[in-house]
Amino acid sequence: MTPSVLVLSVLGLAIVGYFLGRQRALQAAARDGVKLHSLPGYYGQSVALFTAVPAFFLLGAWLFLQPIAIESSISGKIPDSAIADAGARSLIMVDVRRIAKGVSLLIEQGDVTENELSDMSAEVTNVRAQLATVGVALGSDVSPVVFEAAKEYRSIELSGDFVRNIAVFLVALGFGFWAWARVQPRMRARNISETFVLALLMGSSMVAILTTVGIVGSLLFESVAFFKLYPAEDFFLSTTWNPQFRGGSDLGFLPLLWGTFYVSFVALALAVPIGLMIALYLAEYAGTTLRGFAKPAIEMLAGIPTIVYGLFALITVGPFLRDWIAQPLGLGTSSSSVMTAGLVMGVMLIPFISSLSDDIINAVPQAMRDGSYGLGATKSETIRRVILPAALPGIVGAFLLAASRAIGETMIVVMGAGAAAQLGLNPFEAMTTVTVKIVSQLTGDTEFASPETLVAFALGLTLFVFTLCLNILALYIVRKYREQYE
Amino acid sequence: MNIMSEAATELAVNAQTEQPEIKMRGKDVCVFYGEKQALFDVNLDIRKNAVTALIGPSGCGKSTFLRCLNRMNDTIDICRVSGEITLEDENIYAPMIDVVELRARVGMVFQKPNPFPKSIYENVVYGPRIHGQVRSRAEMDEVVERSLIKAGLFNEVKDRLHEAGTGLSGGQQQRLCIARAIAVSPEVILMDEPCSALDPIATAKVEELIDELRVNYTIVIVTHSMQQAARVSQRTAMFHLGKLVDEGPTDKMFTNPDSKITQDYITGRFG
Amino acid sequence: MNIMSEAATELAVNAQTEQPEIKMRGKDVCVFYGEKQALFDVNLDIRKNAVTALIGPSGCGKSTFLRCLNRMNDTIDICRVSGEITLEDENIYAPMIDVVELRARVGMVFQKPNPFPKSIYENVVYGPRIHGQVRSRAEMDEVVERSLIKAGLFNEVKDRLHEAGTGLSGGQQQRLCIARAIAVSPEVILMDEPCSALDPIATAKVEELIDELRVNYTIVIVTHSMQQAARVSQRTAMFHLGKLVDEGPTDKMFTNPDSKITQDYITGRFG
Amino acid sequence: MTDLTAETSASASHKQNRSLFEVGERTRKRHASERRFRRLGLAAVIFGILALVGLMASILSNGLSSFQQTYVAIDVFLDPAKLDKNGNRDPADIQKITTFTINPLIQAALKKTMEDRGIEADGVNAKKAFEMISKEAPADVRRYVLADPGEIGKTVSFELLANGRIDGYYKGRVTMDSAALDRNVSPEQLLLADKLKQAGILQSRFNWSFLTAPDASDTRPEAAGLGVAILGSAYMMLIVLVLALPIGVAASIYLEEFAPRNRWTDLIEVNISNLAAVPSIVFGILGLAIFINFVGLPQSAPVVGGLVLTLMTLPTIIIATRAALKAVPPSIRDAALGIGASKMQAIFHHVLPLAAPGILTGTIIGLAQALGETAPLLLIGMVAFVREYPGAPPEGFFDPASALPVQVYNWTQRGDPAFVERASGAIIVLLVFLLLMNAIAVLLRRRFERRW
Amino acid sequence: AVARDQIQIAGSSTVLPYASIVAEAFGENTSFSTPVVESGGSGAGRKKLCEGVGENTIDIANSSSRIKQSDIDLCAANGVTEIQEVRIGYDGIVFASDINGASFAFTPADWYNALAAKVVKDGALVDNTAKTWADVNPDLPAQDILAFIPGTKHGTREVFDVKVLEAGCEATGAEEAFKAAGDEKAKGCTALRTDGISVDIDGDYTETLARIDANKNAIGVFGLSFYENNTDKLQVATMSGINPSTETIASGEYPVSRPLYFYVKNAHLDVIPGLQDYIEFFVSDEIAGPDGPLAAYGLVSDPELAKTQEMVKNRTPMGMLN
Ligand SMILES: Nc1ncnc2c1ncn2[C@@H]1O[C@H](COP(=O)(O)OP(=O)(O)OP(=O)(O)O)[C@@H](O)[C@H]1O
Ligand SMILES: Nc1ncnc2c1ncn2[C@@H]1O[C@H](COP(=O)(O)OP(=O)(O)OP(=O)(O)O)[C@@H](O)[C@H]1O
Ligand SMILES: [Mg+2]
Ligand SMILES: [Mg+2]
Repeated sequence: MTPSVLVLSVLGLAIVGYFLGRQRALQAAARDGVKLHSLPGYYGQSVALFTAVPAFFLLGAWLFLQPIAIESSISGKIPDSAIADAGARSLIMVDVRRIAKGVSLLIEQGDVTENELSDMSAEVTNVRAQLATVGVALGSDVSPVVFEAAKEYRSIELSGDFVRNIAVFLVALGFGFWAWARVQPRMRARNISETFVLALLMGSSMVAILTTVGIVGSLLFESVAFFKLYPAEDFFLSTTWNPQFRGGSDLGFLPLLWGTFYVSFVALALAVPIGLMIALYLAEYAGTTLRGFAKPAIEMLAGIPTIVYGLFALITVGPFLRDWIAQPLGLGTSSSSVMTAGLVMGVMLIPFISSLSDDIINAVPQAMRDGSYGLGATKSETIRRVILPAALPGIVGAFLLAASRAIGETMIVVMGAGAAAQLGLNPFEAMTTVTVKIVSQLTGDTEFASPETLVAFALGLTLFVFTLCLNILALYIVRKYREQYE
Repeated sequence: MNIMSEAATELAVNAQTEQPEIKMRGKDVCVFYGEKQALFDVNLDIRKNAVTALIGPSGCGKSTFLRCLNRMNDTIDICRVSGEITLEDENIYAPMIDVVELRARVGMVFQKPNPFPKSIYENVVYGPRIHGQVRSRAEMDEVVERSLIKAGLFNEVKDRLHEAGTGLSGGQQQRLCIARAIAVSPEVILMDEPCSALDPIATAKVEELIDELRVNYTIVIVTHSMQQAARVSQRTAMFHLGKLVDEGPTDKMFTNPDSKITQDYITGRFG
Repeated sequence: MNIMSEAATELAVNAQTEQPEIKMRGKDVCVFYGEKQALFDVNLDIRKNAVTALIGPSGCGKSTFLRCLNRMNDTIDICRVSGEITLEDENIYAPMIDVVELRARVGMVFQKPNPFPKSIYENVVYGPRIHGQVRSRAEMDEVVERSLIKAGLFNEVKDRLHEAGTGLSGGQQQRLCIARAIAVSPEVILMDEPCSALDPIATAKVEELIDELRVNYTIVIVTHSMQQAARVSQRTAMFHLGKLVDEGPTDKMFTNPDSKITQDYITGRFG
Repeated sequence: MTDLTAETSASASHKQNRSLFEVGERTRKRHASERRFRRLGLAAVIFGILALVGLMASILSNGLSSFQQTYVAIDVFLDPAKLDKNGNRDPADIQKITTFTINPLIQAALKKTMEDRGIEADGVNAKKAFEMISKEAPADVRRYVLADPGEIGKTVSFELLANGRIDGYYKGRVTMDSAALDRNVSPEQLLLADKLKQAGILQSRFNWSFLTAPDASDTRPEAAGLGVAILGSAYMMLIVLVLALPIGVAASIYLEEFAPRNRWTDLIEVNISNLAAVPSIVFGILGLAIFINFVGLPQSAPVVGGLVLTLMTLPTIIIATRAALKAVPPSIRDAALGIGASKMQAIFHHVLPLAAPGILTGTIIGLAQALGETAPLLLIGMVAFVREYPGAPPEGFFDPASALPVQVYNWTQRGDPAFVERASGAIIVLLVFLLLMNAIAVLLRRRFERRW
Repeated sequence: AVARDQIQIAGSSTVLPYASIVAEAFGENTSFSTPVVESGGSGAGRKKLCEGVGENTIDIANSSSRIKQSDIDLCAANGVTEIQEVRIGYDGIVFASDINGASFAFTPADWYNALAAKVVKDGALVDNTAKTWADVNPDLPAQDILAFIPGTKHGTREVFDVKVLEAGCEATGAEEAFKAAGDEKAKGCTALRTDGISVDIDGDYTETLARIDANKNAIGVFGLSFYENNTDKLQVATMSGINPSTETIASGEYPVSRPLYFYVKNAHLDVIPGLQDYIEFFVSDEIAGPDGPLAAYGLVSDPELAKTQEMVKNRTPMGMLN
């Protein structure tokens, strides 16, 4: 019985438990003439939960621990001599597992019977070829020791699985029966199942934490490898970014960070005022028709794939800025520039600012407006002097979300700002950002284990820490200024 | 407190014997919220330098009438006003009227204290600043001090003028709102249940303040508390179901009202 | 209306002469919101099948006490309650008490009518359904009809039971909320200023209803209106600054209260 | 009236009054600034809408033509001598015929058709004329033959794709001038195409296969379609919806309604908003490390893409859902609690339905973001050339597939300019997807809102 | 689980077009599924190849440069011991400008003198100040220098560095000057000026083309096949007098080209259906030969294709890197 079948059967048991529990509660209530504490369904649920949850826990733990246990026992039996020539012990174990799996497949498909298997030995049979027929790839031919280990692995696993199935069933039945037997009208069945739901909700909120752990974990390992190859102080303090194919690269983080800031700054300098004006206009001035049409229309801007913006920057905005602004002013002849990427990205960010701010502005209590109008202020005075300050913490939140997007954006920067990492002030020069370099170093043609590729992980991690600090700061700001009204 | 309210009544009696000067006047005021009519032909004179109390059961249109007096109802889209309301004989609903200036002359204090989320100083100076009544720092300081003194708040907050207005207690906040209204030197101050969110001690303070302000300003106050109306007002108007049912000197209204409804309401038969 | 409230007073007098049965009892109840103490050692008995009115100036702790009676205060994180409150001699703050069951027995009606945004039918049937009191469609129909009749709303809404409860007028909504509370057959109904958002006519209807409900339920009502307290309640408790200052039969409280504070409050010296 | 005003103002005690009808200089300025502010706001709104219109116009003008395609209608003789040398119609043998074998058949067919219709091909030899037909054509014929070997020996009419350059000629992408410089097409070929068109052999019609066909290699832009990408995107969106929505809502409920306010929940909160700021490629790195290398899920599979995009959209959904939950008036919770509902019941029965519109909005924003994302897919192998349709779910979730943004990304990188048009067409499809999702959300929201 | 029925290929985006042409033809002409060809870069492709043996790892890595020892080590550490190296042909790298602009005939020295940070002037290394191509070489048009060269992520850049810049460095004598100045490996040869005259393109050739469209006087670096698809927009420059074409590159006359490879994991050969057929199909004369579709698309056919075919047939794993 495979784990999935096992899961399904436990689920089946749980469903049966549900109906039995429900029925028992109803019967007991009728017999004793007492009122049920909870709705009958909750009694069913509690029985079902007790049937399934402990069993699943056991199964999960078993699935996790059994391979570890078998592995250590088998691996101890493989003589060192078998390992010396074939690489590390763990590699051998990978082969053992794979062969065991393949053998099971062979038997499943009827190519080999159990008896034939016990007679089979690696010297006589070409195990590798035979396994290939069922789609199991092996790196090399199978040595007898390994094959024997695999057979043993398989047999231990089979018996382990057998015991597991029995145990899981027993646990399901046992707990289920216990819960069923416990069912009586005064039992707080609802509380039991709600506690379980609460645990589920709590678990869901843990996904965010796990994701973070996963991200840090998957970045950290390669980052460490990077810092072994490349000095950290050069990475953090050097002002040149110049990867080379044959090593000796300069991988300074600063120009990228500067580019990130510069481009984001330009983008936000466009998006924040325009987005805010849109929000104010829609919230305070616009009639319902305009609002009903303009709000979703502007939100569409956020849904257009960024590659479209990128092409727009590359083909239209870049040359326009160069021909009409940069060249006449003598600021350069580059069509890809911080300005190009920033402006186009700004357009993309408008809805982030406008939509969120709109909600926040609407949430400013009417009393604030009344207070101001009552003093004879005009609408714009009220907006500028009362509503905006009151909505500021929320707007900071919107700003931060937009800033996050700006920092994380790739396509627009690649096509709009170019790929040149440099520290400069001229907004009409090409620059690049951290995210762009993460993508390009990761998908480049350099060898993977070189600092030129691994730097992507270090960049990702650094950026992660950076945005984390930004967010903590934001939380602090919002906390500090929140609840001024209410 | 008793002494004070008695004094007020006395003053009111005096005021009545003089030639009454009319500050604002409502003529056949009807108000509609969309389809629904909230006020029916209200005719009411507001006397200068007196406190006029609007009383009546919930939903009878007190707030609606009050908000007509400085056109705060304009902010409600569906609200339409017909009839005429004059401030010193100028119709405030005339098309050429500038609402902004109207509201500078007819200030308002609301039920829930609503200080701006700014410092106390900024709260007070806000009105004068937008109306260009203050220019220099010194002028501002002066306006702030004067208004807070008038509102009886200065001593309590003089050391923390630059702290947030929202950090004050409810009663202080309401007095700050009054100071804010006073700061633009209005002629009329409208108050919509200014004490209903306050505790008794704060209420007493605000009532005292209203009595003092009467000397310089014309005050219209909406209240649910008959007691409060009796304590602070010289004239009382009784609304019921959108109609003005009775109006007159407060002491007469509370002792010998003309209409049966007023009598029933005051003696607690309903409301 | 007058006749009704007089009848109520008469009944109350009768009730007093009998041996009073205590439904709920507060013993040394103290409530803290974080650091701030909102109630100080309140000892109050709630009599069965009577209407108890809680009066007092704003912020004195009426709502706080009321919400202690069915542990609605549990929803406020910072709120701590000490002392003992019993329902039929069981301490409702005992650790093993199931709040949900308590609230089924002690229902609540709020200041602002808050029907669920569902049909009238769904509104009423929700409580019985989650408590497993109804199973069949017929039972549900019956509960809905019975509750709405008791709440005096049935005739007005019987043709539109499946329309939104939020589409009713304020007074109807409040009566719907009462019907909703009645539907689970509670023993005690708590009402926090149930009429303060209603117009006089709706208020009269609700008051009438409260008087009728007294026969089957124990009712505790918070009100700001002395008149209302006088009209509907048999017993009145006066709170001031978090303390219970006076308690007794309503007619005595309104004619000859023990404490000076009550007298001042009732005669409108403050509040 | 002015007289009266003068009189009253004279009697005013503390200041002189102006008539309300005289508007002061300062007030006039304030009104002017009011108007300016208002206009500025309107201008901002118009700017936003214009930006949208501009982007839409450029996408549509570039991409709409990809829904038209030029075809060549010819009768091909399925020569048994070439297709079935043994003459026994053995499927195993026929399986061995290659497109290289079929090429001459089509070439001959074209030549014959032209001769029959009396079309002169000045300066275009048979081979050059054959080049005007897509390289996809022999594959079409081969598929036809394999599907029905009985047809061998008959003459069958085929509608074959025209070459991308010829197609481009009728879409204005290729001109006589550019053809003169172009190594892949000559002006003579274009002239011939005109003649064929006149004869009705060449025809343009709506291009269904753009929506259904799989991707094609760089040499046949005219055959490239979005079938696999649409399936892949649909599968991924399904996974994202099924996972991100419940997890996101559950997490939000916990954080908003149950979690105590302490350092731990602060940490979760900061974490969530920080995850919203993590560049999407980092999620790709995570997906590769966890789902492929650690869990052992297959490469290029929608299931992995869906999981990665789920993690990516979760923060958006959680942030929006929390805001929606916060906006539900507390009186509703009180009402439910007041009649003895448990907190869980109050939330699931009353709060959640009321928050549904807000949750939907957040979900749609999240899905839109996920739908348009390429970078994370790069690392898990979905930015790929995939020609086989994934199977039906659930197994299909584990088959290789690409996605709409991936197709856009791939096509913009290819050498043949015909792919630019395809990429814009793919963007249109993507936007239609988005609009569809939005429309569904609007409909659902209506349903929920009606219950207010 | 039964083995997946599609071959999985990953790696270089330069090889991707060729691989997808072959994959398409393979799927069309056999009963096997069409292989899945991922792009994502040579480095990532080789890393994926070396991730281990098994179904959820790829079978073939495309690469625009030779595998590195570090990759082989990684493979070995993960149990991937046998890898075949298949050279599929050569990729020509051409220099092209807008079709309506001036024509160019370059030498590596011109490029070096135009783009290098330091050039030799009168025997001394000085900062590069050339503004126009005529400043570099009087025979070239007096057009402002603006070059779009592949970014450092691209394998093409390596070829550009070696075959053009370093060649030019040597030709102009700058290499000696660097060595004389203590730069042992003459790393200065590949240091480019940073004043915006040389622009790195991290994107692909379409981006370079779009940039030339926007900057009509610029010169871009392209792959031969890309150029051949866009002859109506681009004109190609000669290098050292040789016009780039599949013939001149195959014969070795045109200097700037590089071999393209793919690497096959032998352990998967009999496991993944069609894998062996696919690689044989790939290197067959019909496909990779001078008249095959790959050559038609611009891949320069490998003159030693027969050797490769032999090797593929024998499944000869690659030996040590030399
Ligand atoms: N914005 C509005 N839209 C629609 N109807 C309104 C609005 N404001 C008030 N009304 C209606 O107008 C009538 C009068 O309301 P108003 O607020 O003036 O009463 P009120 O006497 O101030 O009552 P309260 O004592 O409760 O404040 C009521 O029936 C009310 O429902
Ligand atoms: N959630 C809360 N957090 C903190 N303090 C509270 C909270 N609710 C009430 N209080 C405080 O507890 C005290 C008593 O409040 P309560 O609401 O019980 O008064 P009340 O008598 O009902 O007043 P009102 O007549 O205005 O309803 C007040 O000082 C109030 O500020
Ligand atoms: Mg009011
Ligand atoms: Mg209260």
